[in-house]
Amino acid sequence: MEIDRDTLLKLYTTMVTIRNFEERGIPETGQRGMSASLHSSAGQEAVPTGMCAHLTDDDYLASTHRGHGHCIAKGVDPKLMMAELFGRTTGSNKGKGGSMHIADMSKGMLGTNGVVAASIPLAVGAALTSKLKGLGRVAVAFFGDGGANQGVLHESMNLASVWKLPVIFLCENNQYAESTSVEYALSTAHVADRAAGYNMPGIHVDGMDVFAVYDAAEQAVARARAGEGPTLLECLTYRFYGHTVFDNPLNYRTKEEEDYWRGRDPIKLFREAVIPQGDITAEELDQIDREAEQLMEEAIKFADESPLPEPQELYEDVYVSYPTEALKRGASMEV
Amino acid sequence: MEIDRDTLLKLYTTMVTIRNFEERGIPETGQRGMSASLHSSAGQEAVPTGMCAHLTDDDYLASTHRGHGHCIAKGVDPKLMMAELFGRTTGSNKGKGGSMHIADMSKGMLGTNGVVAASIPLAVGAALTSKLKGLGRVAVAFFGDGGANQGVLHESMNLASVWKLPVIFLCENNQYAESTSVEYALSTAHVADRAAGYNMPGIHVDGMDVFAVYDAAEQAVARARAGEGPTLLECLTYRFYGHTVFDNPLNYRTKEEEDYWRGRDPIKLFREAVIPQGDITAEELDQIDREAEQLMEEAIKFADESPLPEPQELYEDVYVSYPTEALKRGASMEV
Amino acid sequence: MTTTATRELQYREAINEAIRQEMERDETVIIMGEEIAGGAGREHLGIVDAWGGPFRTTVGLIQQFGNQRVLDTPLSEAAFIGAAIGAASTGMRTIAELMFIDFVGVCMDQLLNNAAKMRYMFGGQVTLPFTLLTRIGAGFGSAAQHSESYYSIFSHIPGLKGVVPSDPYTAKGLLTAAIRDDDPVVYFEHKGLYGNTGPVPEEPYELPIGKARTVREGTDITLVGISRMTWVCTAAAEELAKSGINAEVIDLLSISPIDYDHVIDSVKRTHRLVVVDEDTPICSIASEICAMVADEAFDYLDAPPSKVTAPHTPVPYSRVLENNYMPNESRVIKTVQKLFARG
Amino acid sequence: MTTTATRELQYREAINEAIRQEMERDETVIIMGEEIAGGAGREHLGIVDAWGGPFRTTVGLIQQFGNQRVLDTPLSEAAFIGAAIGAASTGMRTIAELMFIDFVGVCMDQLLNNAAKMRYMFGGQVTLPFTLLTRIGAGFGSAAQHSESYYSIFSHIPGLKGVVPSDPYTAKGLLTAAIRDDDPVVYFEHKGLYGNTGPVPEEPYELPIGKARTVREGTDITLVGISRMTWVCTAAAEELAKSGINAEVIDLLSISPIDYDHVIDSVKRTHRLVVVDEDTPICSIASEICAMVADEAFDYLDAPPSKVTAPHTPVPYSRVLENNYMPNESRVIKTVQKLFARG
Ligand SMILES: Cc1ncc(C[n+]2csc(CCOP(=O)(O)OP(=O)(O)O)c2C)c(N)n1
Ligand SMILES: Cc1ncc(C[n+]2csc(CCOP(=O)(O)OP(=O)(O)O)c2C)c(N)n1
Ligand SMILES: [Mg+2]
Ligand SMILES: [Mg+2]
Repeated sequence: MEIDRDTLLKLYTTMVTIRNFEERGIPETGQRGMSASLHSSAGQEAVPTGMCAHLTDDDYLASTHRGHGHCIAKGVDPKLMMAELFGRTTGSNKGKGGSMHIADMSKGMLGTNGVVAASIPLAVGAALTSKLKGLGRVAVAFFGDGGANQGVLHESMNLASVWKLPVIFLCENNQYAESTSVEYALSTAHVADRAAGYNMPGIHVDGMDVFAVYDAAEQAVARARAGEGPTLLECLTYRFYGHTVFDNPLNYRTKEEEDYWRGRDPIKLFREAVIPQGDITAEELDQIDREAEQLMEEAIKFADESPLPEPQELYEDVYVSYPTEALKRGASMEV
Repeated sequence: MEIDRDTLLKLYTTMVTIRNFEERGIPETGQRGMSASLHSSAGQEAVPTGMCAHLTDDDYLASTHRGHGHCIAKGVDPKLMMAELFGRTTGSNKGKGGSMHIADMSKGMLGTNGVVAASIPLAVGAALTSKLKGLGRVAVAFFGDGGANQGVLHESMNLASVWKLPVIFLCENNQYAESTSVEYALSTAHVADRAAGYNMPGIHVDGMDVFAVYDAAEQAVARARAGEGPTLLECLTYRFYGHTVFDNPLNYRTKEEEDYWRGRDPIKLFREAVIPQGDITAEELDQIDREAEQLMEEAIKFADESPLPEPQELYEDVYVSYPTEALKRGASMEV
Repeated sequence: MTTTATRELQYREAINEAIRQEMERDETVIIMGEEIAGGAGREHLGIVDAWGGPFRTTVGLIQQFGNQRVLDTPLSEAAFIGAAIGAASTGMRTIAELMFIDFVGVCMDQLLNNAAKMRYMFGGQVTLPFTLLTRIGAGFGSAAQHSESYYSIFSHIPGLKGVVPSDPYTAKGLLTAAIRDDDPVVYFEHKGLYGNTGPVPEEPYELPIGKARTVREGTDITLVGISRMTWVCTAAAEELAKSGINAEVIDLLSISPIDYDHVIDSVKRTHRLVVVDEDTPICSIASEICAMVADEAFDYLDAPPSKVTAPHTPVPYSRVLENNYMPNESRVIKTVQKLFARG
Repeated sequence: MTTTATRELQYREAINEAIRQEMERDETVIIMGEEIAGGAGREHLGIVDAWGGPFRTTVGLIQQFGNQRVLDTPLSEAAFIGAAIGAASTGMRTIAELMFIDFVGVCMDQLLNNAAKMRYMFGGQVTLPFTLLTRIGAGFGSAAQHSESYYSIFSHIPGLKGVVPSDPYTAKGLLTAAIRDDDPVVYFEHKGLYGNTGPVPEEPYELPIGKARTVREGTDITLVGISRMTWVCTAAAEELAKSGINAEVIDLLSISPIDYDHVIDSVKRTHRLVVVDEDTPICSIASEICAMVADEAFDYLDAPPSKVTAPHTPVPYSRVLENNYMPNESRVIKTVQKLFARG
C-alpha cells in the first residue's frame, strides 16, 4: 500500500477527532444528565476511519448504537453531533434522536441505530437504490460481533449476494457484546467465516491497524463499485471502555487483556508506523491533536448555547402528513 | 452400510405410507372443501424416512407446512392425521390445527408449522431439555431450501453450536420455495455450506436415495447422542406436485426436469436397489403397497365417521387457565 | 388525456391496476416480495413469471416493468422489507409485500423501529415513501397462522399509516394514495374480497388516507365496518330494515389515521353504535372507536357503544369452529336488537 | 417451615427473590437471556458473572444454580426465546428475558405464532410454562428504541397472558405466579421502579394473574393506573383530595386477562373513570377499558370515560420533549377536573 501524505493526515485527523469526541462528548453529555445510553467507540477508531476513507458523501453508511466514530468518519459535523447529544434543536436530529440515532442524510449517514443489527437491511436497500439508479454508490453496514448473531444479517447477506448489490458488511469485532465475549457467543473463529455461506469474500483484518483496514476496505469498495457484489469484512478491534459509561469492564475481562489492547491503540500504532518514515512529524500530529481538542470545545460551546426544543416539537416530524390533532387525540395532552 | 431386512422393510413401508397419504389424503380433504393450504410431500419420502429410522418416540421432531411425511415417519397414526385434515374431533389436534399444524407430543412430534422456519428454535429448545435433563434424546428441525434463508435458522445454528445441543438441522432442499428456485434465491451452491459459519459439520446428500439419507442421519444422530453437538444435513430432493394442490408447477419448471426427478422416485430407486439383491421380493413390496392403500381407506373411513367439533370447542385449549367468559367478552358471540 | 370511463374490475385487478399505473407514472416506484412474479431467474427457460403473486394481484407487472423494478425475493422478510425501507429512504418509492399478515413477526422490527421511527428519530431528515402490501382475513380453513387480521397493532404504532379497502373502487384509490404517500403505509388486502367486482375508473385517482365513507345512510344506529366486515354490516342493515331499524353503515377504510369524526358525526344523529371488526376484541379498533365515541359523543348516546368481533382465541381450523369465530350478519343483528331492546 | 416475616425490598430485589425461590422449589425452572449473568464462558478467569442482568435483577443466580440453569445467550432473541418455548413444551419451566420490549420485533413471530398458538393449534396437547421477562417505560433519555411500553399489543394477542407489577410486593407475587403458571406469561418490569422499596414477605407467594387491586379508596371518580402510572394516579388523587375530589385508584396489575369487573364495580360507585396509560393512545389498554366500561356500565356513567396516555408519537430524546410525552400528575388532575367541570 502506498498512501499519500494528505490521506495519511486525513486518516490521523479522523481518528483523533473520534477519540476526542468520545473522551469529551460522552462525559459532558453525562454531566448534563441527558442519557444513560452512551457508548464510547474509543479504541475502535481505525475501523470507520480506514473504511470511510474510500467513501464520498454520496455513499451510504448504516450504523449502530456505537456509532459516533462512524458518523465522524462519514463526515458528520461533530458540532451537530454534540448538539444532538445535548438534546438541542441544532442537533443533527433536532434533539429527537440522541446518541443512538444520529443521522445526516446529506452525508449519506443513514443513522446510528439502537436495535442491534437492525440497520443492516437499510444499507442493503440503499445499495439497491444505487444499483437501480446506476449511481455507482456503495453502502456500508456496520455491526458488531454481537450483531453478527442476529438473523437479519444472514438474510441481508443472502439477499445482497443474490442481487449482487454494492454493499459491504463491516463487522467491528470488538470481542464483546456488552459483557459477553465473542469466544462464548460466536460459534466460529471469525465472523468472516460466514461469508462462505453467501458466495462473497470474507476477509478479516487487524482492526487496530488503520492501514490494514484501509487496504481491505479499498478492495471491498472496488468490488462493490465494479458491480461484483457484496463483501463481508471483519475488523478485530477493542473498545477501551465499558459497554456504556456505567459498566466496569473488569467484571468480565482482565486488566492484562485491556493493557495489551491499549498497547495496540490505533492512534499510537499510526504514529509509530508513520513518524519513523520521516515524511510526517510528531509535531504535525500533535498539532492535529490540539485542533481536535479545540474542535470539541467549540462543539460543546455550540451545543450549550443552542436552544432546547419547545415542548410542542414533540409532534413534529412523526409523519410527513397527518393531522397534528390526531397525534394528541384521546391522550389528554397539556401542551 | 449394512441394513437388515426388517429395517429395509420398515423404510419401504414408511415411504409408501407417506406416498399414499399424500396421494389419497390430499384430494379427499380437498373434496370435503376443508382447506386450500395442502402441501404434498410426494417425491420427498426418503428424507423423513431415512432420518426418522434413527429416532425413537422419545426423540423430537419440529416440522414445516409440508410435514405429513415427517409426521408419518415419526410415528403419528395416519388415521389421526386424516381426521385432523378432515377437521374432526378425533384428529391429532381435535380439528383445531389441520394440515399445517399436526402435532403428536406422545410421538415427539412437536408440530408442523405454517410459518417458514419458525419451528427451528423449538427443536433447539427440545434439545436443550434433553441436554439439561440428561435424556439422551435428539431433536430434528426440518426446513426447506426457502426456510434456509430465514434469519432464525442462522440464530438457531449459532445457539445450538454454542450450547453443543443434540440437534440436527435437516434441510429438505426440494429446489423450490413456492415457484422460486433455489438457483435464484440461495446465494450458495449448497445450504450445507453454511455450516462452516457455525462450527458444525455440513453434509449434503442425495435425498432421493433413502440409504444415503439413512447413513448421513445415522452419523448426525450418533454425534448428537454423543454430546458432540449439532449437524447441518441437506438432502437434495424434489416435490412431484406444485407448492399447494392449486399450482401448476410447469409455470416455473420444465417437463424435462420433472421427468428426470420422477425417474428418481425414491420408492422406485429403493425397489431397484433392493429387489435385485434377492433378499426381498417384489411381491413382498407390492403387498406393503396394498397395505398402505388399505390403511388410507381405513383412515378416510375413520375420519369421515368421526364427529365434527361443537361450535363452543372454539373456546377450548386456548389457555390452561383463563375464564372462558373472558374469551368472549366484548365480542358479542352467539355461541 | 384523461378518460372518465368506468368499468367493472375485480378487487385483485383494481390492486394490480393501481400498482401498474403508479409504476408507469413514476419510474422510482419498485415492488418486491416473495412470488410477486414467480419463477424468478428462469428467463433462460423462457419463464418470465409463474403466477404474478399468490393471489395474482401482481400479474403482468414483470412483463411490463422488467425484473429490476419487479423483484422476486428470497424467503427473507426482515431483509427485503428492511431493504425496501432503506431504498425508500434513499430516493426510491418502494412497495413490498408480506404474503400474509400472520408472518409479520419475522419482520416486525423493521416496521416498528425503522419504518415507523426513522423520520422522527432523525428529526424529519428522511421521508419514507414505502407501502407494505399484506393480506388479512379468516374463512378459508387455513387455521391459526394464515387467517389473522392484526391491523389494530398497526393502528397502535405511531409513524405508520394503514388502509383497509373494501371493494375494487377503494382498493385502487387507496393503493394509489398509499404509493404516492410520503409516509409508510400498510395496505391490508382481504383474502375474501379478491373476486368481488365493482366499478373502477380507468384513470388513476387517489382516495384520501384517513377518511371513512358512508355506504348506507340511516337514522337509527351507526354500524362501522372494517374491510370485509363492511358488507356484513350492509347485509345486517338490509335485514334490520325489515324490522324497521334503519341503520347507517360506515366503511372505515383507514385504520391510521382513524376517521373518528365521520363516525362521531353519524352517532350524533343515530345515537347508537356497533363496530364490526374481524380482529380479536381486546385493544381492537372496535374498542378504540367505542372508547372515542364514548368520550367525545357521550351526551348523544342512547345505548352503550358496542362491538362485534372475533373472540379472544386463535383462528381454528375446522370449518364449524371457524364459522363460529368470524363475525357474521346474525351476530350483528342480535347485537343491534339488544341495544334497541334496552329501550 | 413457613415464616411470615416481611422486610423492605427493592422492586429489583423482589424480582430476583421470586426467580431464586422458584428455581429452588422446582429444578425444571431455567432462565436464559442476554447478560442474565454476564461474562459468560469466562470461568477459567475466575469470572462467574459480570453484573447479573443489565438492571441487576438476576444477580447471584448463576452462583447458586450454575450455568446450566442460568444461561447467558448470544444476541439472538428469535432463537433463544424460541428455544425457551420449545424447552417449555418438552418439560422445562422456562424464563427468558427480552432486554427491552422495544426489541420485540426481532422475536415477535416466536411469541405470536408459537407461544401464543401452539396449545390451541395442537388441540391442547402441549402446555407452555414459559415466562418472558421484559422492560418498559420512558423517562431516561433513551429515545425511541429503548423507551416504549407496547403492552397493549400483548393484551390483543390470544394465548398470552401479561402482568404489570407496580411495586416490590406485586413484583414478587406476580412473578411467582407467572413462573408457576402453565400458560405463557409476559412480565413487564418498569425501568422507573427498580429502586423503589416496599414490604415483601420472605416466603414465596402468588398473586393471581388477572386480578387488579384498589390502592386508594374513593367515592368520586375511578383512576386506573398501569405499572408506574399507578403512582401517578395516587399522587394526583392526593392532590385532588385537597379540592374535595375523592378519587379511587386501581392498580391494574394484569394486562391479560384484564380485570374489567374490578374497574366496573368501582365505576358503578364513582360514576366516573380516567385510565392512565404510559403507552400510546390508539388501541391502547386505556381505550379498551374505557370501551368496556362504556359498554357494561353505561347507565352508571356521569361523564365520558376518559384516558391520559402518551401521544401518538415515538418517544423523543431531548428531556423537554420526553417530559411532555409522558403522562404526569398534572395531566391527570386536569383531565379529572374537566370531567367534574361538565357538571
Ligand atoms: C435486538 C437487540 N437485542 C439486544 C440489545 C441490547 N444491546 C445493545 S448493544 C448490545 C451488545 C452489542 O454488541 P455488539 O454487536 O458486539 O456491538 P458493540 O456494543 O460491541 O459495539 C446489546 C445486547 C439491542 N439493542 N438490540
Ligand atoms: C415467514 C413466511 N414467509 C412466507 C411464507 C409463505 N410460504 C409458505 S411455504 C413457502 C415456501 C417454502 O419453501 P421451502 O422452505 O423450500 O419449503 P417447501 O415448500 O419447498 O417444502 C412460502 C414462501 C410463510 N409461510 N412464512
Ligand atoms: Mg462487540
Ligand atoms: Mg423448497
